[in-house]
Amino acid sequence: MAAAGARELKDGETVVVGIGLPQVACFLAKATHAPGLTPLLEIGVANMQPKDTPVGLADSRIFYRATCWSGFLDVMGMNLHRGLVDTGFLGALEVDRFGNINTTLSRQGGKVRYFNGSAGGNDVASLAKRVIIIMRHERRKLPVAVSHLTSPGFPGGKSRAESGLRGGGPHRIITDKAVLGFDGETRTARLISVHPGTSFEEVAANTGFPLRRPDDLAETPLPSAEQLRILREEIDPKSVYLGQAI
Amino acid sequence: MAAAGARELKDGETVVVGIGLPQVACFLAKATHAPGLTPLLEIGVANMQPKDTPVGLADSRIFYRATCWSGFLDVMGMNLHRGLVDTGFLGALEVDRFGNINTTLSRQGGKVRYFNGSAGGNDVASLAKRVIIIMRHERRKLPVAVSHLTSPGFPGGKSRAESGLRGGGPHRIITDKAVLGFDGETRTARLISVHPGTSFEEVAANTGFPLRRPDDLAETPLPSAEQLRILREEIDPKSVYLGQAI
Amino acid sequence: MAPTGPGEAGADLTGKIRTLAEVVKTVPDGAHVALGGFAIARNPIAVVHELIRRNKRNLTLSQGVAGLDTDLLVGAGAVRHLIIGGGSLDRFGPVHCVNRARETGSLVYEDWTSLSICFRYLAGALGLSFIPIKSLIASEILARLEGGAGSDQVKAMQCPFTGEPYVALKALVPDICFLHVQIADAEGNCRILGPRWDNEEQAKAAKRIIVVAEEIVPTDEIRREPERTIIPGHRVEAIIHQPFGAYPASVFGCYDYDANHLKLYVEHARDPARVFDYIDKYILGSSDHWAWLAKAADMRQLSALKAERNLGY
Amino acid sequence: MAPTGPGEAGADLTGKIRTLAEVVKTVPDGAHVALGGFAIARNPIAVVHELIRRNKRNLTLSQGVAGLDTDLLVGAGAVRHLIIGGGSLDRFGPVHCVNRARETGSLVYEDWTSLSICFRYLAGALGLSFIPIKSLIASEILARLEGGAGSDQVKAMQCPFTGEPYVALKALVPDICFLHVQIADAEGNCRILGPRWDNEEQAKAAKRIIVVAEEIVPTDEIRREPERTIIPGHRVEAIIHQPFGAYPASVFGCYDYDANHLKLYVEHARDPARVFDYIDKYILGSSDHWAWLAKAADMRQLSALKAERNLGY
Repeated sequence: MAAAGARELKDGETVVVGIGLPQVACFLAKATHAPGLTPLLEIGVANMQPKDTPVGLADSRIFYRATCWSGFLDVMGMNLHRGLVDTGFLGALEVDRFGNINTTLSRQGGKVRYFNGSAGGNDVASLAKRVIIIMRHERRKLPVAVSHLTSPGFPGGKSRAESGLRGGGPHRIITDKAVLGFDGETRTARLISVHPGTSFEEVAANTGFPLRRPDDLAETPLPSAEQLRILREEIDPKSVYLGQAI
Repeated sequence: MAAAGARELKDGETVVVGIGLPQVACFLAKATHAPGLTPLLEIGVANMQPKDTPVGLADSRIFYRATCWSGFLDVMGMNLHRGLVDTGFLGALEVDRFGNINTTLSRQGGKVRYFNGSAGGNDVASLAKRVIIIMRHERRKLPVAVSHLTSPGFPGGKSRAESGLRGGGPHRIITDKAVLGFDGETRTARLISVHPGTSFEEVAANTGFPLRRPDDLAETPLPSAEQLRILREEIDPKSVYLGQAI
Repeated sequence: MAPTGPGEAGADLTGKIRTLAEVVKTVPDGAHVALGGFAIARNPIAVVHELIRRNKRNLTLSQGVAGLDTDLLVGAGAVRHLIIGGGSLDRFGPVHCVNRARETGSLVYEDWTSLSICFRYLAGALGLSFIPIKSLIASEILARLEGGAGSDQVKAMQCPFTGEPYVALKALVPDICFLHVQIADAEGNCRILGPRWDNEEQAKAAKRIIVVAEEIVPTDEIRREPERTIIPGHRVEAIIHQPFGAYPASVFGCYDYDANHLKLYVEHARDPARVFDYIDKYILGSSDHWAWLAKAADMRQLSALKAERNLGY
Repeated sequence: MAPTGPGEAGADLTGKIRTLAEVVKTVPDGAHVALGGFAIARNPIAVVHELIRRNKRNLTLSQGVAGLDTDLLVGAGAVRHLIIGGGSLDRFGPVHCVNRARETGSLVYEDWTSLSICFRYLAGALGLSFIPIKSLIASEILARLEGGAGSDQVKAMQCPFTGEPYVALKALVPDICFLHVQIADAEGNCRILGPRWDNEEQAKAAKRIIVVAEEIVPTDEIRREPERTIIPGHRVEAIIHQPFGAYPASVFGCYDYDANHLKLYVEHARDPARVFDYIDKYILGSSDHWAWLAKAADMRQLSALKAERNLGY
């Protein structure tokens, strides 16, 4: 997942990351093909060099040795809202076929359970040039329609412009089983590649919305030995984020 | 003029000052009855302790030893536009009977000459709770109507609310001959006091708009010996701003 | 021109340094309180505890990303109306009390986003009654605000020049902002070390700013680097000097969060019955913040949390 | 997690450090250029001289309070459209070239106010196509904008919530901002010492940011106090290292203005014929900024202007 995420980032880009795999993907890209990448944290951080094991966005370990400490207004206002963020990484409770994201609540048998809500999620989804969603691949987490549309992908299958949205919307969903993109016309999620060791059938069976088998279904490239080394030795030596899901 | 200006300021107030007499008036008040006064400069300065002889707002001498260096957005946005500035001092090329200020141009026989324009002047006039104008008393500088309405007093004699203006508008015109205020109903300038050594007749003859002799015409109090000492020894030992016009 | 003005020696010449108890007494029930914390960082915990001790009720509470501070106040039943962009205790868990209150409908809530809350504070700080934004559009967040407690706070609008669609947000103007900072002087000039999230806009939007500072420095020190002053003193009503005032949350450059105590809190917070055990024991059972610190941790534990000079945590 | 990323040694790993000539070549005639100076402080004089040497034409120029930088460019005939909030050379005099150009109608001009220009940059920086303001109302400034070159930049509007009258301002988005700062690193991270007027909003509103720095420091130094970074490096296209780059204007903490040279400039600027003598002799007659410094002042004079450590001027 981290390697697949890193692969989507080009050198020189500006990227809003969160804690965990997005951060790992970003630093993997920065340590390999994209040294000029600028990672931003929504709280007001640019170009940090995280240390030890941060527990979240507010942990001093994640904003260690940044080159700028500012605030929401700089990072989310003067970068994201200004249209200058190339890629925003987001996690999700649920993502539906149009790339709409739910981070607010779950419904189980009429009972509503609340979660963290948007924080900067809706802002990133609304405003970044492209959004990459990183999440575990489970049928209930990839429904036809989200229980609560916290952060817009292509709501109602409409174009971003038609919805009045500024950013480019969802670009990839990267899971522990596959990489999905979005169809330019129907704006529904489509399979791009399945990870080694899984299959189209397994991915489709674990996806709540219908997936077509593409004619050119690819296998997600494995991380290179050098990528693995960097991940294991430099970025996440304690295997806090990676587990098996590199 | 400095003493008359200082007299208008209450302890604890927030005051936007400019270079010259406004600054002198403010520091005289701060050194005497209003130690808790906060002087602000529009460029982004709070509570400075000017040193030597600044040549203008951008001179490092005027913002020496401030307690905050920020920018327009803080001082003019988050103080003035927010409605938190008690008093704004302004100078003027011309001020008319409604307290409208011209700092943009003069017309002499059909020929237009341009001056500095507004800078923060219109912002202060539009937004401060009250405005004090400090200027030399000359007939041509106090016309019935300004040649160019740069900064609004009570345009057309209308109330500030009727004009859609937020701040309270002009409160005093302090000149080297007199102190003027504004009539609550007609919103025209009226004489409050004449300085010692001049007279109603002299003031009226040197004012371009009509002035009534008030029933209770007062003489402007002289600066106290202590005020004079502070002005001459501490605030302006080189007599740069004061000349004869204390 | 000779220096004038008070505060040279760092003495409290402006009379703004107050105790926690003095300040919290002046918070009326029903006030709109804004808290400067983010998740588990720089939360004004000392203030929150005292608000709970004084049994404040019916507060409106706003915050960009609700953290330990808000979760405690909601858990204690002090909040009637919640206005937040999100909520988290980072990896220690969700804001259980906040989430439960939303589930049971025990308070009125408005869910926003971090940037829309920041823009609303920015508008308040600038004295604008509204500000446009391109977030929220086509989301259920907006639909719920329009159909609920935020119905008079959002409105679809178009740019008068380009016709581009925006959501107009109403300015957010808290009655009181409680801001926890590392450094302040007796006049209230504040430095914030590390990222500042929406602290500047939030504080300057509020009618009253109350600062809790880890350290009070002489005004002379402030005058040496005035670029670092984020909140100028004339905006600040009162300064409370409270070392470890955000404990068990972290304050960059001063001390780290206390992972053990946060785990203990979350264990209590996830259970509606046990929240009150926590509040009773640790908050109501402590007469003030010093007593709370003595109860929650000993000097050895607090010393272990002290920030390393080079790391800042 | 181990540190990653370039720029540790202050070496130009990002390739952003350029010469004045390289950068100014990339400014197209007709571009909208924003200058970061205020009156006679932190004006990007080195850039302005090079723009004049390269005979740039038809520029649109915006600035909060026009100073020496803008007066020179207007005097040289490089500007077609001027967008300013005011203008001054402090006590050295008015901006003679700017005022004369307005009098003779030799350029298109929009007169605004300091705050309205700042709000317009703020809107540009935030990606808002407009922003409301309570300045300008009921003034001839507004009437002239509405009836002149600013007619599509202002519009009366009401708050969608309160009905309060505002003037809507169109965002100002310069093509290039030239910002003079005291300290930058090779990645473009900038510190500004002293007051910042509208520098942050102006620079961040621009499509391209070019920084002229008195001093280049290692990125390690920037990482020691990241709170002081006003413009983050990823926004900056190029950094020009030019000591005394604002001379004869002042740069707080580095050097004072040169009163003698400013008087000499104003004597020339007040006379339309003599402006060109000044430009010919000092600007066109110098191959670059070092040559200009050698012509205008000797080392003894420049040393006399050097800021005293404690005063900053």
